[in-house]
Amino acid sequence: MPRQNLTVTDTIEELSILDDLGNLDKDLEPQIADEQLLKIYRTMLLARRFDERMLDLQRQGRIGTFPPIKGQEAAQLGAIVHLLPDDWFVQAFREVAAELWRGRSMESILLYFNGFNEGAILPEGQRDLPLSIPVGSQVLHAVGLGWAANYRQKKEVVMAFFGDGATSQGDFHEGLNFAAVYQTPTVFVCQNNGWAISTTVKQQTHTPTLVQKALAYGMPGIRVDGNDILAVYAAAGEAVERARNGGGPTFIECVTYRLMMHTTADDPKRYRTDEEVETWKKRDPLPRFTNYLLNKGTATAQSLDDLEAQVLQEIQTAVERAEAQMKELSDPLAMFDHLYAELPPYLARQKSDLAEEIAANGKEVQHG
Amino acid sequence: MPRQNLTVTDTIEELSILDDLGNLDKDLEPQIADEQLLKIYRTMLLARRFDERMLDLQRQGRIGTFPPIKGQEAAQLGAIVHLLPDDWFVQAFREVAAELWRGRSMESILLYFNGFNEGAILPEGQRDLPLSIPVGSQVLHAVGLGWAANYRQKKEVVMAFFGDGATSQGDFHEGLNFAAVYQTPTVFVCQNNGWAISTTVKQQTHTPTLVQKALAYGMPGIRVDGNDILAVYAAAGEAVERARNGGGPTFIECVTYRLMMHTTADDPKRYRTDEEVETWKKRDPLPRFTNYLLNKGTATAQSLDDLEAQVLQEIQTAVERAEAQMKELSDPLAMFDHLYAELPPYLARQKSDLAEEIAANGKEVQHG
Amino acid sequence: MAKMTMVQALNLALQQEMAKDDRVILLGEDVGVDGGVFRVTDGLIDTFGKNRVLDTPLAESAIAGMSIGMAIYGLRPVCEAQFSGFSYHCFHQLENHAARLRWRSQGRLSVPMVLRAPYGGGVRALEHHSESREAYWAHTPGLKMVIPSGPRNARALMVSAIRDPDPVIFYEAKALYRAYREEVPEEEETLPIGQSQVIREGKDLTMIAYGAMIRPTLEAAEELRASDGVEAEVIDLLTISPLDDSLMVQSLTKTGRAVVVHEAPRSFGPGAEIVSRLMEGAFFYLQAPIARVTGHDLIIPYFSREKWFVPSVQRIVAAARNTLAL
Amino acid sequence: MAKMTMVQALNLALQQEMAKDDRVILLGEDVGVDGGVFRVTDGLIDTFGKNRVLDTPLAESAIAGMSIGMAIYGLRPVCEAQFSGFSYHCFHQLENHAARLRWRSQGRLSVPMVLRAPYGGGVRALEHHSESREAYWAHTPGLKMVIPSGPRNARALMVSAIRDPDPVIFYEAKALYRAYREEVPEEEETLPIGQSQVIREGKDLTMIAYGAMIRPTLEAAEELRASDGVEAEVIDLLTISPLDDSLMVQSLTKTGRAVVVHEAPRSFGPGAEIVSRLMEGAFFYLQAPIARVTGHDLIIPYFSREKWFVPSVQRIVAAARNTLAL
Ligand SMILES: Cc1ncc(C[n+]2csc(CCOP(=O)(O)OP(=O)(O)O)c2C)c(N)n1
Ligand SMILES: Cc1ncc(C[n+]2csc(CCOP(=O)(O)OP(=O)(O)O)c2C)c(N)n1
Ligand SMILES: [Mg+2]
Ligand SMILES: [Mg+2]
Repeated sequence: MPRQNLTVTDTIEELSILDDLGNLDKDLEPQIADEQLLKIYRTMLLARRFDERMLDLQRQGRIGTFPPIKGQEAAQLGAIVHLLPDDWFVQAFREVAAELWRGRSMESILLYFNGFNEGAILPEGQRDLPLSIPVGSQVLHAVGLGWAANYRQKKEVVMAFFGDGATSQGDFHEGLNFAAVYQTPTVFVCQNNGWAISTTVKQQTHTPTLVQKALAYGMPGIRVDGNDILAVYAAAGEAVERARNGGGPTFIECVTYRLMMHTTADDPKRYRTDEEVETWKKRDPLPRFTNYLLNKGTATAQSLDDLEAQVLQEIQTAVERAEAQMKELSDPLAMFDHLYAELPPYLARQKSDLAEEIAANGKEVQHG
Repeated sequence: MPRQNLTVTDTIEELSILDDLGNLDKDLEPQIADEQLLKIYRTMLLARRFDERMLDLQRQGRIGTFPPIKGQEAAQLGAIVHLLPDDWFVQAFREVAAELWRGRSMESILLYFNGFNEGAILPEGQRDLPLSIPVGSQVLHAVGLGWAANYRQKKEVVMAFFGDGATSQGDFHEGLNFAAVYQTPTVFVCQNNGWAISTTVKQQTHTPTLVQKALAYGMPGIRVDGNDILAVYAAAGEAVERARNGGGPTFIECVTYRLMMHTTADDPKRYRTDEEVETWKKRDPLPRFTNYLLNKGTATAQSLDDLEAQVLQEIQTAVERAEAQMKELSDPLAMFDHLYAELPPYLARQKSDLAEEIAANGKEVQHG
Repeated sequence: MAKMTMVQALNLALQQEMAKDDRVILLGEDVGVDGGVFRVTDGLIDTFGKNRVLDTPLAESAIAGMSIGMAIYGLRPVCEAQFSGFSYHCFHQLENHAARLRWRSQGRLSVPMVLRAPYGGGVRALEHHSESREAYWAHTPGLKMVIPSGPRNARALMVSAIRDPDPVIFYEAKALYRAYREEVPEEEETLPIGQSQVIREGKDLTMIAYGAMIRPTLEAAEELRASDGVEAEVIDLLTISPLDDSLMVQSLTKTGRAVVVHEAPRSFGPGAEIVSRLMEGAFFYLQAPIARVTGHDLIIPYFSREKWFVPSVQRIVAAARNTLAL
Repeated sequence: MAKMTMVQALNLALQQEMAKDDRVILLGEDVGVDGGVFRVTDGLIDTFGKNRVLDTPLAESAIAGMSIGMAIYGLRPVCEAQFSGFSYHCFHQLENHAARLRWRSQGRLSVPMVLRAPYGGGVRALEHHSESREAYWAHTPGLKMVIPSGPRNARALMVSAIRDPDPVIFYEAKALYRAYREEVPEEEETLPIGQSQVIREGKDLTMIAYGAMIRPTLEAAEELRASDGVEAEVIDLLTISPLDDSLMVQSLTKTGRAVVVHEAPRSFGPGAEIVSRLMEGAFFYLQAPIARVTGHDLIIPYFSREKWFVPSVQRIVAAARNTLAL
């Protein structure tokens, strides 16, 4: 003072390691065991093929609306692979790759997107939250989980995913502020895929980056090429370590792209050009990862072909299992289960009324 | 890239001109006509004395709960004086000094805080919004007003006031983001008075300043000594000019202090020390301004004494008028007016039911 | 007259009001270039430009709060919650401000805004996309709550809502968006907010419904005539709040029996208020308890089971027969 | 047994549960050092420390959303909205998540949290500080809505709410906080959530109320005995949702006449559901229309006129006589 520029103490960074031309920055290359690399690659391939298969199923009317993830696999896997079983995974609704890594079955995903509540059941004790469709709202749950982990003096980390659009929500702001105030072990992974349905990031915020929003919370932030599995891996690894060791929250902006429609109910041609999509296809994380493994000698053309065949078979089996299961899951009365720990009397009456209705009409009712 | 620090383009500043020891930075001193200086001073004095009088009235049970402003007069007046009659004033609930400048009568303020809806009536055509008690919520209205002014291609400015606590609210985030995206002519004046009831700013946010939150929106920000009328005046003047000339919104953090209780229902001794209050009393904006005027020769001890006497007389008259008015305003049926432009039939029935009830019971009803 | 879906009819209302009145501004998520996820605002950004149709950032509280500011200024914002299940994000803006400002300022200021939101089941949607919680708004003094039941009245009510001097919550039944077409006149048409309609005359039973429940209710009425010779009178509320109880009470004095139908959960739902108004207005004419045919007191299940949540023709007919002691 | 105000009784419940169970965490604005603006949490931060009692930043959605995360983890957060008029800021967190998670996860996850909020008039408060909108929560499947009517049941219900496996919205009547003292046993006491109580026996009339309306209702009952020789039975709901309709229906079969009393606006309010349940459960016993004695369908006026909004003893007595055709 009297008049001077204020300098902000926290720093925000940018990171890229394996660019879209295949150039690798050796100094920054994270050391990942071959086995782990292959496991990550396998999940990426599975997520990609499963996503493609779900689109077919949806087009054939065999499942309902769902949000494809194509193009965002690296942003999800580079981050999620750092979580331990006791860590918490808090998702938005476009994290199928991360979900598969965490062990959610393709069957349950298919059940969910074909309108069966059973599809939201998680394996007992699994520390994952189900999809959170209300944009940004899950950010706050991740903060509460992180606070609780600190309270229990557990070295557990919570990783929360959300999109670029979510950064405009009040819950995002309140969540990052609380996380910083309470120094919760929360890693905020923003998948900036360029679009919120038909809305661009430019329309979403006046700032050139999303990562700089971390400065409003006194939180470290890093912006990475989200289609570069190595960059996401490195940045998320540091953030998870920081969180696990009491260093508090980190904001990671993964710059990626949604190659497909917002959901199967959406028509991207209304709001974006094929050219834009084509340029981003060149930055597709999957071939980039493939070439890295081939150059590194971690995989061969042959081994990748075998993997492809395995993955497709797995998906086929899952689809068959899921469709068989669905036939068994028709009981409408199940909708009364688990609203409360105990069914209140008036709900019990409504349940028996519905039982009568079903008995009287069988599977057939009209809604005009 | 590959790995580098990101530098944020927008700058945030700090400003002080007339410090608490009376030192004046001549180069930065804004040129304000004596007449205007005296008008501002008069309003500051009036606001101060009126605030003190309201506290007496409240303690005597002659009005209800209200939030004293003592110590924050400069933060309000330094900013509000830049508004033209066609500009919009959007307040929180602790802006009595700004309200008096805008011409709100002390009578209406007394009516409001003694529980009469009539106290919220503004002079016809006045472009001020009534108090907004839900913290932070009014920020969004200021953005909407600003957008509308742009839409009508009017060179009108909207000034929104709120506190340090409000910066934690989702509405603050959403509001500043929208303002930046739409480049609305909105000046955001944050009165950082150190406390949100019993909560310190440190508990409110992990950042050392509030002004740096502007970086999350790509908005210029400036942090000023809020007890320095000249600094607030200079910063707000620039912001208002920027807004008026299509330069978009600005965030101003006025560092000030609430010298009294949060509201008359609050007991600050529960959460802060007398020492803290004493140190801030030394930074009281009123004597600082007084000395400035005396040194400048704009006022004399005599002229200030006269002013003091006038102001007290004005307040006395207003209190008497208000208390007389209240006796006239007893009709309970008035509560049915203005809920909708037209009274729906079922509300008309409720109104006549209440009329009967009053007829049957006179002024006396018990509530157990 | 052209035959239109409800989507087209709503689009026509918006387009004509925008052409007529430059105070009318649309804002919301994806209402511009995309034309809204259901295409209700399709093409309007091309006709009226980015300055009249705003693709906003993703924040419902800001969309509503900014609309409040616009309305105070003198504009007529028509904002959208992409689905009613996300309108709760701005509930505080509506309750704390939009509903109160006229009353608080004793008529000096007002908030003539419309909040549009698709509601209800029937389109195999994901979670949070099929709720019917109009009662939240209806219980909020200072707001008006409107739900059309078809293309023609949707168009007329939307025009009235835009012109209404007070804030209107306007729920649009997704199930009706493209369900059928109806003649909608090109020339202006409005409907008074706060008035219900008798859409089928009858002397034996009064059926009260609105929105997407009108069609199954009418079918049930036909079924009752066909199989039981019962003549049911059907009342379409159109406005949920301020609730017009005059026609329903009149009808009940004639029929002595009533069935109320809605998709919302039963407890503390709209049907409860209707039952109470009927009992207050026509108690001594009542020959049987008034039946509530509603959604269950549950979260609407994922779509594979949805048809067992939303009232069906069969559920309505069964309740009616019960009421008629048949 | 010590005589306590409701504030002290609630404080006792929190203190004892926190001592017993380290999963219980308090959070909210000014609940720590300040002890809450009504002193309900007074002294708890001194006893249990900053790690059990959190003075949070000013953000209701975060307070509720963070509580949801804590509850999922296995803690028992008791969070506060400083006034019920500001609880709408977190309405979406409660409706979208807290109310649904057990059901969505089919029992794998649950949200055992309590949201406390002072509600209602009677303390000469500023705007937004006197609302009574429990119906918003009661209409939300998956939530429980509890409102005690005195120090002793407030203490017992708070203990039950904290131990409840599901999310509970707990409204505390400001008018009762310091209105009177009552014997509250030191030893643990609970009350089942979801059960109403007959607090006065009578054969001529059934009166149903809760929260701050219990006292004027009891006074009205006394007045009716004194001046009309009428024996009124009074039922205290205690839980608004899940609503216990068994006792009220039983009572009505005996009395044939009923008056429902609440402070909330009438239309689409809690009384409407009670009327409907009574009509569904005891229609053929009804001898007169059930009367609703409520707040008007208005925003509660600034405090100088408040007494004409909130139901008075006189308003209740008048409605009762009307119902009794006296
Ligand atoms: C609170 C809320 N408002 C609106 C929607 C409708 N909606 C679903 S996804 C979406 C866009 C989300 O964009 P982003 O956060 O970038 O995530 P992405 O879809 O790109 O993965 C919108 C508007 C919603 N689900 N929740
Ligand atoms: C949404 C909301 N939550 C809580 C409150 C209760 N409350 C009134 S003022 C206040 C503190 C506000 O602090 P700040 O924004 O710094 O303004 P100040 O009181 O210091 O002027 C609180 C918590 C409220 N009015 N609105
Ligand atoms: Mg996106
Ligand atoms: Mg403050």
